[in-house]
Amino acid sequence: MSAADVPLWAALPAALLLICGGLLALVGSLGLLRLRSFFARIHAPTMGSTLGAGCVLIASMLTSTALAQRPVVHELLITLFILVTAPITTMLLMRAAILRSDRSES
Amino acid sequence: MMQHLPILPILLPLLAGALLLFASETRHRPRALLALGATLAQLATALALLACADGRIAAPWPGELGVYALGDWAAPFGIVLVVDRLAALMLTLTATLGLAALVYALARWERAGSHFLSLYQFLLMGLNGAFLTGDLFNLFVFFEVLLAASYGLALHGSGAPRVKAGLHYVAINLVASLIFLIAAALMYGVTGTLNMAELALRVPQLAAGERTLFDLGALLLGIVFLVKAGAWPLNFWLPSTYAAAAAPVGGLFAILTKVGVYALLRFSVLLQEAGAPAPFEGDWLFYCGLATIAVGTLGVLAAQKLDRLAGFLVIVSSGTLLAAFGFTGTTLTGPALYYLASSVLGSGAFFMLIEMAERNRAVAADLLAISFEAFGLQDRHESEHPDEMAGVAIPAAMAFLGLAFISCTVVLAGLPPFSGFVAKFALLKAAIAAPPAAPALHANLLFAALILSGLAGLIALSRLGIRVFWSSERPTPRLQWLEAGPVAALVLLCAVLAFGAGPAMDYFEAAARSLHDTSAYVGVVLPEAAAGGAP
Amino acid sequence: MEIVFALAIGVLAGSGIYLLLRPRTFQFIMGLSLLSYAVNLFIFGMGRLRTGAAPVIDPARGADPALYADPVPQALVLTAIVIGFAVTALFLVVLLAARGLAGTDHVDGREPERE
Amino acid sequence: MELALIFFLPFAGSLCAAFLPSNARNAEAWLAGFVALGTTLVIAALYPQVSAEGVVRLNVPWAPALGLDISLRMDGFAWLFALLVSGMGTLVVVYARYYMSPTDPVPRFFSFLLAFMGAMLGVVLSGHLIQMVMFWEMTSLASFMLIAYWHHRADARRGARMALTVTGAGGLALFGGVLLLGHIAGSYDLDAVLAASAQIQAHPWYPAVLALVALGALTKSAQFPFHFWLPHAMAAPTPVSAYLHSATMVKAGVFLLARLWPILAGTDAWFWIIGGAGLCSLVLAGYLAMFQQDMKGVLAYSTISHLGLITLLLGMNSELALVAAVFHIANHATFKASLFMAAGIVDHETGTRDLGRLSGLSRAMPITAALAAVAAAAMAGVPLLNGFLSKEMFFAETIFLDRPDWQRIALPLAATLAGVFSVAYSLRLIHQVFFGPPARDLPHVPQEPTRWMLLPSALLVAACVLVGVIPEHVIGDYLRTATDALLGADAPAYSLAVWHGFTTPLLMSVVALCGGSLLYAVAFARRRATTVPLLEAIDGRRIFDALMTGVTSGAEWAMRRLSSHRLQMQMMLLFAVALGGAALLALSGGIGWGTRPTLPLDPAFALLWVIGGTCALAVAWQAKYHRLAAVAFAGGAGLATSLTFVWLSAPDLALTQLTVEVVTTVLILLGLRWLPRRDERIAGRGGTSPRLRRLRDVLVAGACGLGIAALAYAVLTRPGVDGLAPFFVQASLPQGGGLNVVNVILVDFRGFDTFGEITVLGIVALTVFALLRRFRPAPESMPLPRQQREQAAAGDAPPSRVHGGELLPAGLMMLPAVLARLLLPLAMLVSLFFLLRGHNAPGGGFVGGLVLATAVILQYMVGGTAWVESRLRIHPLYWIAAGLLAAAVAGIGAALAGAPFLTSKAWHGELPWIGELHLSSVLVFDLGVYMLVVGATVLMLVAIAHQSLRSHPHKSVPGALR
Amino acid sequence: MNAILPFAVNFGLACCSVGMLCALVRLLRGPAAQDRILALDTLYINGMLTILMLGIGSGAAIYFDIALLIALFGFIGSTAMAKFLLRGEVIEP
Amino acid sequence: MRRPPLVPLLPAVLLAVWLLLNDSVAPGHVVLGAVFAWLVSAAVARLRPLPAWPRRLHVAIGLCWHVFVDIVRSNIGVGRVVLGAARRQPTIGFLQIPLQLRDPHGLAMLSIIITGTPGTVWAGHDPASNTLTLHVLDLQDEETWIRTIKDRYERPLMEIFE
Repeated sequence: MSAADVPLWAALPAALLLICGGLLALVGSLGLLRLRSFFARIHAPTMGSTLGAGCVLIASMLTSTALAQRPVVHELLITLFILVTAPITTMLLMRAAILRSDRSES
Repeated sequence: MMQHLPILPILLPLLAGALLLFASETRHRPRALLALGATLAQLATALALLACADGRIAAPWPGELGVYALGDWAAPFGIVLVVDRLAALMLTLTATLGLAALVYALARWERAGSHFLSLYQFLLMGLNGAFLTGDLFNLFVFFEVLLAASYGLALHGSGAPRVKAGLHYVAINLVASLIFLIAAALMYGVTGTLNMAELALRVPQLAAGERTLFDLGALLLGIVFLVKAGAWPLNFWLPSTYAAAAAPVGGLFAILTKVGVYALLRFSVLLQEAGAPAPFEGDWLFYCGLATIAVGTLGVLAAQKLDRLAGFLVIVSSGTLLAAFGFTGTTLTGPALYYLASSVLGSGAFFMLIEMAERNRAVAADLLAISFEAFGLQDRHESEHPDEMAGVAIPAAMAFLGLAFISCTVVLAGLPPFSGFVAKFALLKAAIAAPPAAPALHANLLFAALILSGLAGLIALSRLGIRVFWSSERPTPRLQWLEAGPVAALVLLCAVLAFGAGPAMDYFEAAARSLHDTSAYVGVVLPEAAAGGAP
Repeated sequence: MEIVFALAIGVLAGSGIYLLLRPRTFQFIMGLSLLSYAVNLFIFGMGRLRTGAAPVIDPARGADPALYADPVPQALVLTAIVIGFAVTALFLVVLLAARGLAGTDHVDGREPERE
Repeated sequence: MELALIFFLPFAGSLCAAFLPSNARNAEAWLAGFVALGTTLVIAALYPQVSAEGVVRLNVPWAPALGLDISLRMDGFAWLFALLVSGMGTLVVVYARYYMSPTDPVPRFFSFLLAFMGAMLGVVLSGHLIQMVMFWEMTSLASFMLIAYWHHRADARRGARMALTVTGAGGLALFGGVLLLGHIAGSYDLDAVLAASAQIQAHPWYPAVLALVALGALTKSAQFPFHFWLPHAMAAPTPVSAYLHSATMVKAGVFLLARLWPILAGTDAWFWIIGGAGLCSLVLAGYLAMFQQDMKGVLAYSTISHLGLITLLLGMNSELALVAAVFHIANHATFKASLFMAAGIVDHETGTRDLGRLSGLSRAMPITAALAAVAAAAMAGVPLLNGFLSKEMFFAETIFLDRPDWQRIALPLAATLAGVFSVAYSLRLIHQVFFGPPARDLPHVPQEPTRWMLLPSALLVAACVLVGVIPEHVIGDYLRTATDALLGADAPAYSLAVWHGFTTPLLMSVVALCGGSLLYAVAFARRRATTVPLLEAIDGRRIFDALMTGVTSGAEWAMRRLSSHRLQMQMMLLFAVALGGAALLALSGGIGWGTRPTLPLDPAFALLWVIGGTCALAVAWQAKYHRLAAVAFAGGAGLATSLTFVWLSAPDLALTQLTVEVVTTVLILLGLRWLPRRDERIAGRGGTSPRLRRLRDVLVAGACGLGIAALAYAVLTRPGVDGLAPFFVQASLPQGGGLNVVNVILVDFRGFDTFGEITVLGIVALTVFALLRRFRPAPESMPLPRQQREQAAAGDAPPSRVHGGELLPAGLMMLPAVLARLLLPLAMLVSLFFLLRGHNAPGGGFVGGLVLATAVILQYMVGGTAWVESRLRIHPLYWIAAGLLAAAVAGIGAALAGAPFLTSKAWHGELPWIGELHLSSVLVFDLGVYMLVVGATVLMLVAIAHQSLRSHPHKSVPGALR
Repeated sequence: MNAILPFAVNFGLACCSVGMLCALVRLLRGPAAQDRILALDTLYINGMLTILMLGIGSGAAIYFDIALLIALFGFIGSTAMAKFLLRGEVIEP
Repeated sequence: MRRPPLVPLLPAVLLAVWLLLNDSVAPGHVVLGAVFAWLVSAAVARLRPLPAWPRRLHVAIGLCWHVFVDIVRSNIGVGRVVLGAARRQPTIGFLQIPLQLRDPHGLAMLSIIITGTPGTVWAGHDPASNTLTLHVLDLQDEETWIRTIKDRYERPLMEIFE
């Protein structure tokens, strides 16, 4: 059982989603690299963690559902966890950045 | 119940340690009783095992060696505990020293920090496990158990010197543990087994390339054991750690270096018989032991404080054991085991003793004494009473300490009449008789090293002993029975060991014989493999 | 794969050992953690490398040893990880205590006379 | 039986004496006196038996495997010596009763005195060489304790230490010599060794044996060049000097030489070593004795000189000389002990022993004077006293020496010279103390001591006279028994007559007497000798002290080079040793790569390790100045490691590595708070030396890394070994009852490892807790971190620092707190999930426990310690204990059923509606792991977190952590 | 049966790896600590995606657990660092 | 105002999560999940002093859809900024938005939404004035942003949580 055994009805959308997800993650990371300031950079990786992850998770759901031949939806949990946890880091990081940039300015 | 005897030395301290966590730290009496009870039970178990291994009482296993398969998984798949005379001897030593140091600690040290008693029990558990196990990785685990507990105990009571020395101790041992892991993994990667008996079986069948890899593993393992055993040049941490540790801990640590020696011995014997190189092949171990003796002796001479001196004495004894085990042939094993027992008991007592003696001491007085000696100055006291002819009565506590000190000195320096002398005699006698089976040079070197280290010990101990016990400026320490008792008991044990040298030596020789009888070991641990030839 | 794996171990171990030779306690603890990564990988590698062969028995495929990676090193690594974690924590606390008592974060508990 | 009695009486007496109260002076004396007298009588009563049978023996097996036996053996020589020891002991005890001050704590004194007596008898009566060495060393120890009896005096301490060092060292040398001797002879039994004379002298080890034995004997007998300790041993109370340092202990050396004379003597080496040392001591000590100021000093040097005489006699390789030596041993003991007693009396009565201050005492204490004069005359070799007889024999032997010519001339001359010295110092001693004008300013007014104190001395003087006048009747028999015992059939004929006619020896005696008197009259009569001419510079004590200090400082110097207190050095050594050893082995054995087909390289994997490796290098580069960055890099390396585990089919490892990674990061960050700031700009003092050191470290580290990589590669490319793995895979489901083989190994096959591992975790947690209880942060990390101070100053309310009553942390931590608390139940569920299914899928107690612990820590992070603990009471210690107990109980359960510890027991059942139920002791075990991990992790992290609470005590909550 | 999914998986893996590489460069370059923390966070997210893709590629369910764990706890390291930056200590009194 | 719900929310959610985790609805798992859900709820009860009783699930579903659409849109937007960054640097900036929503859970949901949407980051919240500070990657029209936040997210959230 591997990726090659997935029926086409699932493989096709899954593949599309995977490519989308990969690209989104890549672009997000690229943004981290290319954007000029921290405040700009902090936005970019969110792409990977939201829609990018979402795409991959849906792809995963599709393939595993297809392989197990019953609905497999536990990837939802990952979505849930990502959504709940992401703001904590971002908020703290943002505050810290504001504080530190304030300090370096003053 | 009898068939579970081998697991008890591990299980008893574990249960005691865990139960102690439930008891509030303020309730000293029940905690002390629990710890004492557990340690006494360990001693009883160890003695029972000792008797079983020697065939004195009916053992729950057939034959000479006892194998206890944990989880009922036979070797090499499961972990086995193997009881032979040597293991039983080490268990007994651990329990004896453990009991003495525990009683000593109950008097005051136990209260110097948190969880002393639990950590203490865990240390005993680790020691017992390391002596019993027949599995390489399990040995690592028990090394870690005993090291982790020893970290805690070495730092017990906190304080700057303790923590500074502890930092080095922890650091070195952590790195050593990582090397241990590499070695064990390498051995597994090459032979596909972790059981020590099966290793002995498999190693001779390895192809040349694999064999070199295995030897590398063995080398790393040997280095680790040498670190634990305090061999030069890997032992710089030892004196300060031992000196800084709390007294009962230092006392118990006397057996810690012996774990390294024990493991080294166990491995080198198992592998040597199988035609494989010992962790340290050939004369390396012997010369390493000699270097350790030499450096330890220098340290003994240079030490200006009793606690450091004690540390260096431990190094000397380690070096002696290494040299003895590295000596060509097997005739020195029995005497070396006797020496091991004697030095463990003696140095254990010594650590506790010096703490009692140095209690309340003024640091300034010490410095003064050193400068007096260096510049040949006279004591102030002397000039005040030049011709005083009446003696000074020694308080009973000081008299006891002095006597105990002399006894320990006598044991550690190898002077008569206690066990140290018998041990040295036995070692030297065997060494002299060894040529031509062993190089005469080795015999001569060992001879010189033992005599000279004894002399150095005598010089240093008398110098520092005089400074500590006969300096007029020291207040007399207050002793409690709980503290004096264990020291006296250990010293007495040394005397008993000397007095009963006959039966003791018989036992040690038998232990050495069964240790070197690898095929019996393999046969008991792996009955099928041994019967069917190659595994 | 093997060469990458081996080099990875080498780089981790080399960096770790370099840090272990440094004079600051913090460097030491980082070195320790890198070296333990390396050691964990090393132990793991002793079972040889396999992809897609996690040693979780698939009842459909049966318990053919050829189908699964060697589980023993994995079990060993697990133990090693746990112990490594424990001792890292311990060392951290010891270094904190040493720092507090000795007033310096030098591994010897005192600054060298001359750097 | 009698032998055992002789042996045990003194030791038993010693033990009794030690436990008498410290003021029981009379009881002590009675006890010691009776013991000594009893021993003497027993010995005396044994004489008929000894003379009839030759040897009386008692053998008790001790350690036959080692060739050790307790063997008591009394022949004529031993009998003579034993009688000397015990008889002299009796007299000294009587003397000491009156000598010692009433305030002295005498139990110690008598106890050691008796112990010494026992040890000395042990030396004398040993029929086993090793046993003799044992007692030999015990006499050194006893002597040490007795010299230092007045340990509050520095000279006593120094003298004791010197004596112990020198004689102890000699004892060790003797030990070595005896070992060799026993090896050559094949037995340590004295008879066997004595019978192996030819073998021994022919053996290549003979020189070594001789040197070692000589070292032992010469140090003990204070012979040149080891003589210097004896004068310093005079700090001992005078009874001790009389007993140990003149009559008995110092004689042990010559006793030994005489004992081994039959097997060791007769060679050139013997002559030069023993005879040479004897001659030097004889002349040199005699010369030095003339210039001493202290009465006991004179006696000490004279003792050395006389012992030199005996040694010289023994070294002459002639049987008659041996007889003379034995004779002189006995004679010297009598007159020298008597003289010491006299010196002690003078000291006791006047308070000083200074020859310069003492004078004309014969008027106040005539009896003492008379006794001393006779004894001194015996020492000087005046006819009709015992000293004359043995000295005459000595002179005779020097003449008939069987050596080349120049030696035959030189030796008599030297002997006569020594005789001259001996007369001079004897004369000086008596004349200066007892004659001349009465001394004035003495500390006490001199008077005759009590009769009992004079008695021992008088008895000894009487012996001197009796032996001197009628030697053959008094001592002839005994002497003959003694020498027969030594020489057996070779014993020469000799006569002990007082008058032999006008012989050369007589001439020498006369010359010595006249020369000595003349020398004294010319050189000393008017002059107070304060310094020693010619030998001024040679001061044994100074040399010894310099030697000792030199040894110590030399050892210190060596230790500085051979050892290091620096951790870096030790690490370097550890790695260098490992690297060097491995390189040596690998080069000699050779390891090539193996033949196993490698996995195809996945570029993504390679990229992963580009990242991981860079992170690792970056950690090494940044850890000094940018700690936070280093932690982040380490996180990257850890992630790469976990991903590798995922990639290479080790999901359990990946899970564990990830959780551990997270917890470790938090842990290190917690610690970072207490570390000092390190600034690149101020600390960056460059220079070549640190740079070189870094380069060296880089090289070593690089080499080690490469080595490990090569090692790994060498194994990875070799085909796998069919070891334990197949069994585990096959047995996992049917016998272990789990699909996840790794977990089954962990909790079942090798559950004992896990058992130990969780114990380690628990221990570490306890240690951390214990250590942090006494934690004292560095001063500069005590105050609040800068960020918090700034924010507080800017009016920003401290976000998470609230009191328990409030529902939520205020400020900017409010929303994270809400989210984190949403996460807590989820994480708990996940942790239970991992715990429960670990047996069949990746997970297990450890991961589960860490998940829960992390979730709890997250609460602390967002809510602050005070807030969390005001509503959550975790008892991490109980969790740890319960975890350990649960694991143990899971193991013991099986043991109760008769199976070994940790045997798994499973129970399968069918429940209606719910389905199959599967319970196993393994689950209990895993639950134990789970609980312990939770407890230990939380305990460690929270204990560190609590340090902030402690450094700001006004905000603490009571009893938060237990 | 068809190669499209494996191809997509490999493509996604490559994307994620390159993304991780980008994050690494940011991690190395900084310049500020917050950049590094952000980069680490990104690294973790990309790592999680990698695992999911590996899971899809192999069809095995076990990868899910690991991804789940990263989703649940991957953020804690970065949060702790951010908290440290913000307040100077991870767990306040 | 707050009425007791028919089903305790937390245990129910936990049960659902448990079943999702195990990917099974076997009776055994349901029972076990129920037990665990109950246990865990009891264990965390003291840590969660704020009960939240969301209502009007249809509003929530609508909100979810809006959020999803916004996420996709802003992903595209940010992606363009990243890839086209060479051409035009985005105008980043802070934005103060006064809020009416006070329920912590509502705020938490809002923060999830805002963080989940690329291009916006929750930069702070002043409880006193109940003002949200928002950081926006491509800040061109402040008013539009404020309106979007308040209309699209805040109002539904208030309906759900208050």
